[in-house]
Amino acid sequence: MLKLKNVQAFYGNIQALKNISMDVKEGEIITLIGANGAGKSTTLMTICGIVPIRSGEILFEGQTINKMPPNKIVALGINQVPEGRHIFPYLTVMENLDMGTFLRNDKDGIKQDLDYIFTLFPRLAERRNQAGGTLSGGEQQMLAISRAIMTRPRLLLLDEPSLGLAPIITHQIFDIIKKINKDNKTTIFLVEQNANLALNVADRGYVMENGVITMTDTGKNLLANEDVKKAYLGI
Amino acid sequence: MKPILEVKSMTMDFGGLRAIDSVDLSIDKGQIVALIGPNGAGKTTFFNCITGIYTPTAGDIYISSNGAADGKNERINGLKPNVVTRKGLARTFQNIRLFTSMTVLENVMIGCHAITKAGIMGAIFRGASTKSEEKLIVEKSYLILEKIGLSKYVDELAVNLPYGAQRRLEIARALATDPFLLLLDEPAAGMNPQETMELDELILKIRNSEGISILLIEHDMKLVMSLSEKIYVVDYGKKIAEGTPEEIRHNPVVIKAYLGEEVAS
Amino acid sequence: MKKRCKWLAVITVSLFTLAFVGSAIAGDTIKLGIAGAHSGDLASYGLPTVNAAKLVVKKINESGGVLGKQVELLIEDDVCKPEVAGNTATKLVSDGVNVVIGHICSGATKSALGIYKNSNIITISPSATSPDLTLSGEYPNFFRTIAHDAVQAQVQAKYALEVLKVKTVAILHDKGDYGKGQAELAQKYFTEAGVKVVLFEGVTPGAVDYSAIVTKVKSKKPELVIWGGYHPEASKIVTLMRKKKMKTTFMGGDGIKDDTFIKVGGQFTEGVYATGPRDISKNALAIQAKKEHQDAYGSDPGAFYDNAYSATLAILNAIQKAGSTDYAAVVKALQTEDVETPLGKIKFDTKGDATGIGFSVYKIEKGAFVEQK
Amino acid sequence: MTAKQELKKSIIASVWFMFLTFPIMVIKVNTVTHTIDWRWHNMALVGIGSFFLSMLWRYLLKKKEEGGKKDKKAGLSFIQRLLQEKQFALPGILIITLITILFPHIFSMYQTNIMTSALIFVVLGLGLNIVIGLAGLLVLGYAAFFAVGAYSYALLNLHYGVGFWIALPIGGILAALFGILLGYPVLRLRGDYLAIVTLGFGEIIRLVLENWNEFSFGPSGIKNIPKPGFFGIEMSMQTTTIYVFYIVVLLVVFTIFVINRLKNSRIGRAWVALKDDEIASQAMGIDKAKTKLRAFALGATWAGMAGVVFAAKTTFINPASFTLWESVIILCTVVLGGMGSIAGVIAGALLLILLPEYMRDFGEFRMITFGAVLILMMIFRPGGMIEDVRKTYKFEK
Amino acid sequence: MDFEYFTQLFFGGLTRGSIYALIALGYTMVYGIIELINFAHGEIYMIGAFTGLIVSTVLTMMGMPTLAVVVLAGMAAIIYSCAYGYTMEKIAYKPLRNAPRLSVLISAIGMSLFLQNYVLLAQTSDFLPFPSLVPEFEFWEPYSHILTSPELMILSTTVVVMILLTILIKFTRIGKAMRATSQDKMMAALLGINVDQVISATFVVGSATAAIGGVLIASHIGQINFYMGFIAGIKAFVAAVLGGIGSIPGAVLGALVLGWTESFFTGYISSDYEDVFAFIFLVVILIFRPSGILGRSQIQKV
Repeated sequence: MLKLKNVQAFYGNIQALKNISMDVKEGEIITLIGANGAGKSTTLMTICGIVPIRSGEILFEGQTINKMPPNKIVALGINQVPEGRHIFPYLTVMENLDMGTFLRNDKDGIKQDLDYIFTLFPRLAERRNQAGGTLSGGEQQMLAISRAIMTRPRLLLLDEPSLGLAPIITHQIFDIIKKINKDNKTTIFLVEQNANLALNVADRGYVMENGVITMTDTGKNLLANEDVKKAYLGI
Repeated sequence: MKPILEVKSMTMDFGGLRAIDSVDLSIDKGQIVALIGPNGAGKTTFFNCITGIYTPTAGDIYISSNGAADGKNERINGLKPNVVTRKGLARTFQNIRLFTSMTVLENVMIGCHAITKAGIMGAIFRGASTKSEEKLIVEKSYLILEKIGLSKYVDELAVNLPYGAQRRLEIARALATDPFLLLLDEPAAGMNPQETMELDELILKIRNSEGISILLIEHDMKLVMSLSEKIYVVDYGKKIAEGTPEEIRHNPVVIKAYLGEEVAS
Repeated sequence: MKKRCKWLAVITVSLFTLAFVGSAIAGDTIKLGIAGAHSGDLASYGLPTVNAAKLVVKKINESGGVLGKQVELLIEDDVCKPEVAGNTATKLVSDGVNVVIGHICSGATKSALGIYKNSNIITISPSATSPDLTLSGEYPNFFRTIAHDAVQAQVQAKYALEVLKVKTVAILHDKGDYGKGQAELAQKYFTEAGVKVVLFEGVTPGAVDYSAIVTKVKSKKPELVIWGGYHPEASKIVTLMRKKKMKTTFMGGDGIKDDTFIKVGGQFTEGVYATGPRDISKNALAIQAKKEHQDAYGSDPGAFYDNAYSATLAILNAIQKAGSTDYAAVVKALQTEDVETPLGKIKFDTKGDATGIGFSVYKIEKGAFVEQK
Repeated sequence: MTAKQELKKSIIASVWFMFLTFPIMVIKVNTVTHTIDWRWHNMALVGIGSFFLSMLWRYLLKKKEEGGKKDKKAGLSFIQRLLQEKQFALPGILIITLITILFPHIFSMYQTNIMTSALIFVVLGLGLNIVIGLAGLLVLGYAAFFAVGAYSYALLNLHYGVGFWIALPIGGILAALFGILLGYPVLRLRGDYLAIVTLGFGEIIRLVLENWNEFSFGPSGIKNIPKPGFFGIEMSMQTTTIYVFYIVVLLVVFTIFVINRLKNSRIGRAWVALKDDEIASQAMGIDKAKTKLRAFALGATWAGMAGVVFAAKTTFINPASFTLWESVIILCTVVLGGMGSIAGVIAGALLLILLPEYMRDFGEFRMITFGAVLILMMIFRPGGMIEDVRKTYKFEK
Repeated sequence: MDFEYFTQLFFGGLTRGSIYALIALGYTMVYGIIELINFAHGEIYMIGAFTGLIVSTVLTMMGMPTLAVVVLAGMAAIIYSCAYGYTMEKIAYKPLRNAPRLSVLISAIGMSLFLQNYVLLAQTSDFLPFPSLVPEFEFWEPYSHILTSPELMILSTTVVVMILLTILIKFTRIGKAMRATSQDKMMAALLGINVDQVISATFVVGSATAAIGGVLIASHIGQINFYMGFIAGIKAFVAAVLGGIGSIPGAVLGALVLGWTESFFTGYISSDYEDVFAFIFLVVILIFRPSGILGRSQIQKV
């Protein structure tokens, strides 16, 4: 579904991605783990066209997307929940969700998705008229994911959904991620600091170090891998 | 012995919203205390009240810098942040707040601001006392960096440091103010297990070698459980539990509100 | 890196070259400096003088110049700012001007005059009307082809009292050097004459509209409004007054005695009084000067055009009569030799004010200034 | 991109600009003769001009983008390196000293005069640099402090016969007081709100000077302000000009000395820290109010002294010299030169004041060029001409 | 003083405030979206007025009926102002998207100077008479001593513009995109919004309101010159800050408050210190409400 071929990207003067090649298949959950600053977020930003690609190629369903502006990429069905959630602070929950439908016209579909979201996160339904900025961290994360669902993505990129969340909320969020994957056949690309959790839900995983992919395998195998255990699982 | 920090029924309102609801807390000299709770429970607000960024709506905050039984209690509600720092409370921030246009060394040198005093005239004429003070600042900052293990980055711009190192630099900077109590706001956030382990050691080292007490907010339960001697749990601005790590781990209220079954088990 | 170095070098070199270009041109010419606001918000008062000087000099040069020499113009902008005027003056002095036409604004003139005085350079302003430029006697090198404000204020007061027979007056000004000075003098003469000044206020030039001050004037019910300042604000105020159905008489100084005022204000300016130099529209030279401007620039001349035209004629005539550009000789010639100008036959008194520039009161009738006897 | 695409883009730009400038460049209505002057040649000029300029524009932008790839260290300009190399310091200072001493003797009085003006703006720029470049407080009414200095000298001299040398420190101190007066209420404001309040403050000062005749003589200003004396010796115009030039040079040297010292001191570091992050600075024990007020006061002091010198140099002042425009120009010198950088601000002030002067030969085109230069400089060198390089502290065991 | 006097000052201030509001809207919209004090915005207003004058004169000379002239000249002014606003953003601001804020500010100052002198050179430094495009309405006759027909026109146009703008922002697709972009540019892009287009659109809309203001005020006071945008621009900016920059209702409220302040101060005290008072008022408001009257208080997350 998504293919990265020898992608290189720079953040200012620093090379953030060095010859990255990845492969995401339809319907799976894959995860990218690695230390802070390894280039995980940059990978997502490069896919979405926010960080320009210097060389290499990104293909989505066979189509080259690396020269496209972000809005065109979104229109193809790729959506990202960025790190830090980026809720519109002065818009209400409903308005935030509404922003997710920017590129959509199907009224019925939107209604249907909205209902789906409110069954997933009843908390959001309760707070539908509250400004986004006043939600708690966990609620904001729910809202960010919901907003992304409203774009009806076929590929959903999630950047550090557990960051700064209480353990109990983190578990809830990960359950939901699995559910979204199952319910809608949404392909999920998960970038996570908490390698343990991520590898547990993921079909496959990539390990990244200093802008280079150092390892790739199924989630289970990576969990069992000695190097991964030492470096990322803290065992 | 007196507690070095004693918070008595502190309350903080924002408009109609009660962020902290009559919370008590106390820290003894040399103790490592953790403050945990779900997001939005009011933990950072609690820090902000203590360090003077907000003035609590009600309640009292007392400090007693040496912790001796006959030591003087000082009320610090409503003091400006810089004054609080001068009294010996230093902090780090949840979302790293380093001085981005400065080098690592300079960042720590700013930490020395509170303990030096050269003024405008001193700066212009640069007399003997100013000169020696400057020399002292550089030296002290360097030594702190060495201790924290950042001496190889001295001349780097702070923003160019790896993430974990930036977190440690914040601690180094806070240490430069000569605190007796260090408040750490999610020091392990964004760190990988390796870095977290090193942090664990660092915090213990600071406490053991300097006798600096530590109050920390953290989500990483492993770190919290291994480090702290006492844990406070807050939810919706209220204190819901207090006790040793063992007590907290098995407290049903805490499990329901915060930890979840998995972690507790 | 090398490129940057080169780039800097290019800038430096070109700066210095530019600096010397000006002074490099020398020759046996009579150098006439033209200084005034040629850019910025007051450019419309300075540029007509440049046009006037260009036209006069072109004509004179074509007919053989002065004392057999060609006249050369050195045109310098002072933006009507005192500190820039100082630099402008030094620049002109450095470039070796013989005489200067300018400056346009009184403030700028004050700061430049000291420099000219030190270098014995005669300065004729077509428009600086601050009384003490001549009356104080501090600047023997200063002359002007415009009457100073005190003369106007007296004429205004006299006319208002004797012809219009008003008993109450409101005085407005634009807070500027010229306008406020005029207004203060008017206040002085009107009060002396026993007319009640019911309002004395400044308005902000360039403001979006003036309805508040017009309302205020209306509430004070004066019989006459005296305006100290230039025509743009005056036409805004008078337009608003008429639109608000106020019929109060409006009178201004030479700052509004400008055809642009009528052009801009249109029908609303009917019946407005303005003091200004004696009517010269039938003066052959004035007609000719206006035609020259229309031919050369395709538009009507702007503010102080005739004064500048006359100043240029007067100074060139004085140099011709004096037989040299010697300071004392030219001063003497200015004070003794009559010269025909668009303003009429003029010469200068010992203080530097032009004699023969009579002042009249005009009324706008059918879109033209008509002199009132 | 292919040449064909480039061509197409340029043609589009050309057509667009012909359309854009059509009413203003081509049509000129004459309301006197009721005729319309159709200046079609202008349209042709715009068309051809924008065709080529758009090519150049895209080329330069592309180059700028590629330039960003280069390593930062190599990005240090020639001048920056020169300033850092110790062995160039002495000969450099000698050469500059020699040039300054000889300057008024080599060049004409006019050159000396405008150089004096430019140097006054150097002092102003350096003063504002404390406030903006070091402390990060965006002040848009700096000319007000300049006015305070100028009027203190003019009025003190007029009423009490106070001489230049006594007025110089007084002007500085009064301006500093005004700095604190302004600084106190606006401590809480930041960024653009601060900018607009200081803009308002600048306008208030100017308007008061304009309207309060009894105090400041209103718009007609104060004339015959004495030039600086030299032990009561009468001097010719020429000598005074040179004398004033040297005074300003000394003031500049003094300013550089002080600011350099301040920049690398405890206070200077506190300013930079405050600029980077106010909350973290306070957590480090920096007194926000006191530190900001110091920046305001010190910045204003230099404007005040520059004002005194300015009054003495022009001998005539009125409120027209202290408008928003002056504040903007001073701000431009700081940003164009390079915020925080002393050498940059000097270069910026010299360029901005001298360029329009030397561009007098371009006559009416100079202001439009000036505007264009500002835009181009910011696009192609946004950090200013000479970017600031902070001192690196070394620890010696 | 009597009630009629008060009413007149009230409406005078309201008219003046409406003009400020039309210009302030552009300031505040641009600021809201890219946090730039667009110093050249006043020049857009000036260019709108100039285009209106040129087009209306040409059309009148061609013998068009008055109504057609008014409509066409107004349209031309709006179209050209928008085109200038659009081009200005592309040249002077877009290449500086990631530059320090001050650099962009200086670029804006340069743009302002450039446009002023461009009109000065291409047209004239003189004041030009501007025809009264608004006729004296018969029906309004009994009240016209309090509020003249052109003033009435200004007020009603402003109201209409406000309503249209509110609809645009609240209910249209582009308005939705503007709201998103102003709060979080990156997130907006991630939701499929073309941020560059939205910024351009903001400049265009802001320019259109400025052009409407320019033509209205020019036909009201009857004259224009190349420098007219400067003071109006500064005042409108003050109004925008007063109301809370970035907030659209704030800009309108700030403009009206500023208009009234000036009007009443002139009416009851003195116009000598009119601007002094206006600025002091601004300072006082900002001291007590550091983000302006309707501004969002920027609570910094610690």
